[in-house]
Amino acid sequence: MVEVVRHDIVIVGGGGAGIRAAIAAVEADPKVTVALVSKVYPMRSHTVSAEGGAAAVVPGSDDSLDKHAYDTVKGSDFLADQDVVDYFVEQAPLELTRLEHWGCPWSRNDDGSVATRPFGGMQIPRTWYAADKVGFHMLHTLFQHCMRFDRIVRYDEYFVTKLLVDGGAVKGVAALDMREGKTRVVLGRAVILATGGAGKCFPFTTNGTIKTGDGMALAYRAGVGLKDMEFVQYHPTGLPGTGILITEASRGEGGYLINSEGERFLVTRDYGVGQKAELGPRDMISRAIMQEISAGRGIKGAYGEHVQLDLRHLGEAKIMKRLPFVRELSKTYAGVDPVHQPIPIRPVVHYMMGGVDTNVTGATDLPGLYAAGECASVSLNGANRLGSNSLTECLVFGARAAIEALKYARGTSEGNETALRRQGEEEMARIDALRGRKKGGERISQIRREMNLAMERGCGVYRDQASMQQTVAEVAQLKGRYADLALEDSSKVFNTEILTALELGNMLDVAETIAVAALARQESRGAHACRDYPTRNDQKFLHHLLVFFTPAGPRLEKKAVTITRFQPEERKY
Amino acid sequence: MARLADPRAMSPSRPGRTRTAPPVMPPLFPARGRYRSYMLFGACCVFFLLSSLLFLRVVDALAAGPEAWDDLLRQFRHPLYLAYNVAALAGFVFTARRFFFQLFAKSQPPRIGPLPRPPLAVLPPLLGAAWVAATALIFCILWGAFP
Amino acid sequence: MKHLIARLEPVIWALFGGGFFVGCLLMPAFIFMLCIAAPLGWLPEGALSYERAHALAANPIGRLALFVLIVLPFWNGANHLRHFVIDLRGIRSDGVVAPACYAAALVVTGIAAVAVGKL
Amino acid sequence: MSDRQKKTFVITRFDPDKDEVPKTQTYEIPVRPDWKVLDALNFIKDEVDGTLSHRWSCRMAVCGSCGMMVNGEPKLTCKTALSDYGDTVEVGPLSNFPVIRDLVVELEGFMEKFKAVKPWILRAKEKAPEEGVYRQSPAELEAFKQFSMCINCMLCYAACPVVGNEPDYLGPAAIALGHRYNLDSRDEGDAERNQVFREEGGVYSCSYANECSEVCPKNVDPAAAINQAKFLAVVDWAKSFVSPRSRKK
Ligand SMILES: Cc1cc2nc3c(=O)[nH]c(=O)nc-3n(C[C@H](O)[C@H](O)[C@H](O)COP(=O)(O)OP(=O)(O)OC[C@H]3O[C@@H](n4cnc5c(N)ncnc54)[C@H](O)[C@@H]3O)c2cc1C
Ligand code: SF4
Ligand code: F3S
Ligand code: FES
Repeated sequence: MVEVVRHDIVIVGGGGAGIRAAIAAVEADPKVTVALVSKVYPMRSHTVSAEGGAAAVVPGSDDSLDKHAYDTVKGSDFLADQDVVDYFVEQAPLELTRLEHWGCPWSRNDDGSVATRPFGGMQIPRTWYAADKVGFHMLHTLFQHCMRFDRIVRYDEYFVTKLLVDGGAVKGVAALDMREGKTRVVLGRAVILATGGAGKCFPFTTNGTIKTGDGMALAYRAGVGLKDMEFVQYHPTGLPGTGILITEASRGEGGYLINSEGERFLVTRDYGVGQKAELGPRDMISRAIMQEISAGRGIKGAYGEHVQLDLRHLGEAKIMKRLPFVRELSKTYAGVDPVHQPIPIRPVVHYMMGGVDTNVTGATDLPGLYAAGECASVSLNGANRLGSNSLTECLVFGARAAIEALKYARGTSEGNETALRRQGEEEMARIDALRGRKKGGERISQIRREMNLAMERGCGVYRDQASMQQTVAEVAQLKGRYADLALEDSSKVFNTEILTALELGNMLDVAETIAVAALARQESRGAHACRDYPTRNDQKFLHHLLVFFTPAGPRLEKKAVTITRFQPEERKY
Repeated sequence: MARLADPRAMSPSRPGRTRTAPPVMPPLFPARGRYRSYMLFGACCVFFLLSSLLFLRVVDALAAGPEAWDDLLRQFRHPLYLAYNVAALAGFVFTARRFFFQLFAKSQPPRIGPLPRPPLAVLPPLLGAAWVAATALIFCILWGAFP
Repeated sequence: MKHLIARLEPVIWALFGGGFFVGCLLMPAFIFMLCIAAPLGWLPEGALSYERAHALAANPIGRLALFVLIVLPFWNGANHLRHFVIDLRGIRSDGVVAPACYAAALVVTGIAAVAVGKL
Repeated sequence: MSDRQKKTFVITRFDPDKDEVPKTQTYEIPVRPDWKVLDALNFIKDEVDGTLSHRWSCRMAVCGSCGMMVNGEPKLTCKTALSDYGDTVEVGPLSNFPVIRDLVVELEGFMEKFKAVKPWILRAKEKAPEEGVYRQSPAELEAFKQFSMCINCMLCYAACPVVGNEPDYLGPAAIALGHRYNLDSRDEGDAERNQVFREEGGVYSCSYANECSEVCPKNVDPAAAINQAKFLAVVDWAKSFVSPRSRKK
């Protein structure tokens, strides 16, 4: 028998988006209880690793909502839905202010107001920061604040494996309780997915090991479309090897990118970033670096070729004040002290613009299912996200999704418990059958490694039709091999092997949607740079792509982009 | 295997849902590594207790008159007393070192009411100077040079 | 009793901290001069003759100094001993050790007050 | 593989369903010179023995999941270079914690202590977001900034002798966090938190071993926080006689 618990709203994911949603729900209604289900203790969520900052117009400055909206739309290569962008820029200042009231230690100007720094693709410094540990401070502030609400009931180290659907609407989730190794059913009248990104589909990524696209796979399997999956953001400055991020703030604070000849190539050569140089958007700078390397101006290292990020001219005092974490990371993971040496960097997978298709309210097409944060694609980021928009996105749309979910929950039934329980039992049986299953098959790591390589080959910074085709085929074949994976660990308590196996299954689903969508987009837009179609094609591709699950394989569908104020124009800086 | 810690250490108020292995103390505790100097520091409390009692005797002797006083000084000449006092002196100096130079400065809050704290870096030298001054003063007084 | 001690913890800690201060700052010099140098005859003739010593001690500042020099280090020692025992034996013994330590410190405080008063 | 060197790992294993008490298991694996301890554990898990359980996520020393005992010292395994150790490396679960499985320890006890210090802004009257941010000078920020850097990695708990001997003790990270809010110019809850600090197992249980600060990977210096808190709790206590229920500002 599975154990069943019941709450009003179930939130899957305890990162920035999930916790913000939980707080919004209990604040909006003095009676609701919220289940906050997370596969790690919330303060371990990967929001913790965000370094650079969160964007919002500072009220009373010479910035304006319009400028922020325009930057975001232009950054997205005109694939953002502009109604979403308008709502976002309007709510952003309120959300960051709220966080300030909750204790977030934002860095300050001398007069006591919050300080901002410039960020790539933004005309005006509007990125709020707390030194270079913004995500860390935001997540801990949110988590600590959420502790004051007893109606937020946490289910820590519960791995959600299935959305439970009854009568065409989502009524809860089945989750594997890691501690006991038992599947449990958490019921609610609405479910919000906030499970973060899927960078771990790729070999070199800034993402932590928990970012395996679980929420995307959950929704996909439940029949919801995944949108804009082909747009994978490469961050220009990751450490070679580990992929650890050196924040964009290091360029915002004045760092230079240099090649093997010590040349500031973003200034001396034309890569379309114009005057902005190092402060150009990420997609363009990543491509510039790849071109420098192809032109033979890269530096050889133990983990392939790279270029360098030079902070030496900033001086020790400024580095220690504004970028202490960058210094710590460089020393520990690259063995260089940026005060005295340039840091080796290369583009690494960073962020998924795509995700579970939602509208501006965070609702998906499946009644009762909402999504927010990186796992959702509310269409704020389009084809390329501007750095520092996504932390704010987690807050704005986390809160919005919670309010909408609450509204929806008030008007819907609790679902048929017997039927839901039966689904939970089936899920339990499926998972128990996996445990310790020795089939003479392959190791998890083998399949994961091959998936990683296939994704890098076909869905890298530059893509071409032939290799994308190959990647699609390879991933499909890996899914077949996954079906008889070998598992060694038959124990129940804290069996992390079964977790890795389930995560790999999710990643394979997500990887497939990425590759399929990328192959279909025969143009170059934002983060999707296709060698065979090097220009943007608004005639044929000014629309989103949705990928749906069918037993026969992924099915694609178009979805219109909402364009209101800003008409597409050439994207030049 | 290190020794066991209190079985309730870091346990939740309601026991976890699965059986756990009991907590163990940090492996080097109490006798090795930095713990040794911490435990020595702790053991120095004996000197605080005994020397305090010794000074009580001093006061008592002073109150009782010249014979008692001379008697006390004579007793102090006993090797056991001398040995204790030398050890105590070492203990106090050891304690003072740890307290003044490692522990004291950083335990001062950034402000107490309206008073901001002086820069942390100046506190240990300040304490050192105070120690020298106090010691010199006491030396002078008991040497007979002053007042 | 446990409860009472818990409530008094701030005072005890203040005395403990004061004990460190006084102990570290003054004790070494006093021990050296009074307990080592004087008995070994290293001090000049008459420096610690009964008359001079008594005169020094009985003056108000002297009395205060001696009182503080006895009482604060004892509180320090008492509290530190309690924690030292916890470190060695765990909290199990604290129900006995803590009251014993602090009772002793109270007694010493009382005796010291009387003794200093009699000077 | 030529740049790889062999190292032996002695790892504590415990499966509550099979083992009465924890035991150790030895693995000899090839390591790369730039690997951290965590990389070796992941290699063992991926390629040698899938039954090994440990927590990790960010591999960049910020999520706080991967704290373990490495050769008897609490360490963040993702930050600890293998090159700092000889041919044999011992890895075990954090001391002072009950062990759930292999290298995974019980965190629920900590979560209770964490909540007990009320780690959120307490104010008599809260401001609406539309009214804008609170002013806070860089100096006011500096006053608590260091104590807000804690990643809850639990290394300090594993090192502190009092934690192992006095189960009610709130412990270094929790107190540092409470103190962080007490020092925040936006907060008015210090009287409430000082109450908690003065209770049994509060700040006065700390005997200033300073081990917490020695092992903290983020230079939070919890020992400083606790001992500052002791001082302020005395001041607060004294004030409560002058004006009962006096609140800050
Ligand atoms: C290194 C790095 C630096 C970044 N820097 C910035 C920046 O400076 N500015 C900016 O705006 N953005 C930045 N980003 C992006 C931003 O941090 C993320 O987009 C954002 O934090 C995502 O938050 P989230 O709440 O959606 O997901 P996460 O924080 O990733 O949280 C996901 C949660 O879901 C839970 N979960 C996942 N799967 C399951 C499951 N199956 N069952 C149960 N629970 C599950 C996890 O436990 C976790 O709690 C950065 C990202 C990275 C990786
Ligand atoms: S205070 Fe330091 S050691 Fe303790 S949990 Fe926080 S970061 Fe870790
Ligand atoms: S190690 Fe423990 S005793 Fe206090 S100073 Fe740190 S908490
Ligand atoms: S893995 Fe996140 S701190 Fe080590």
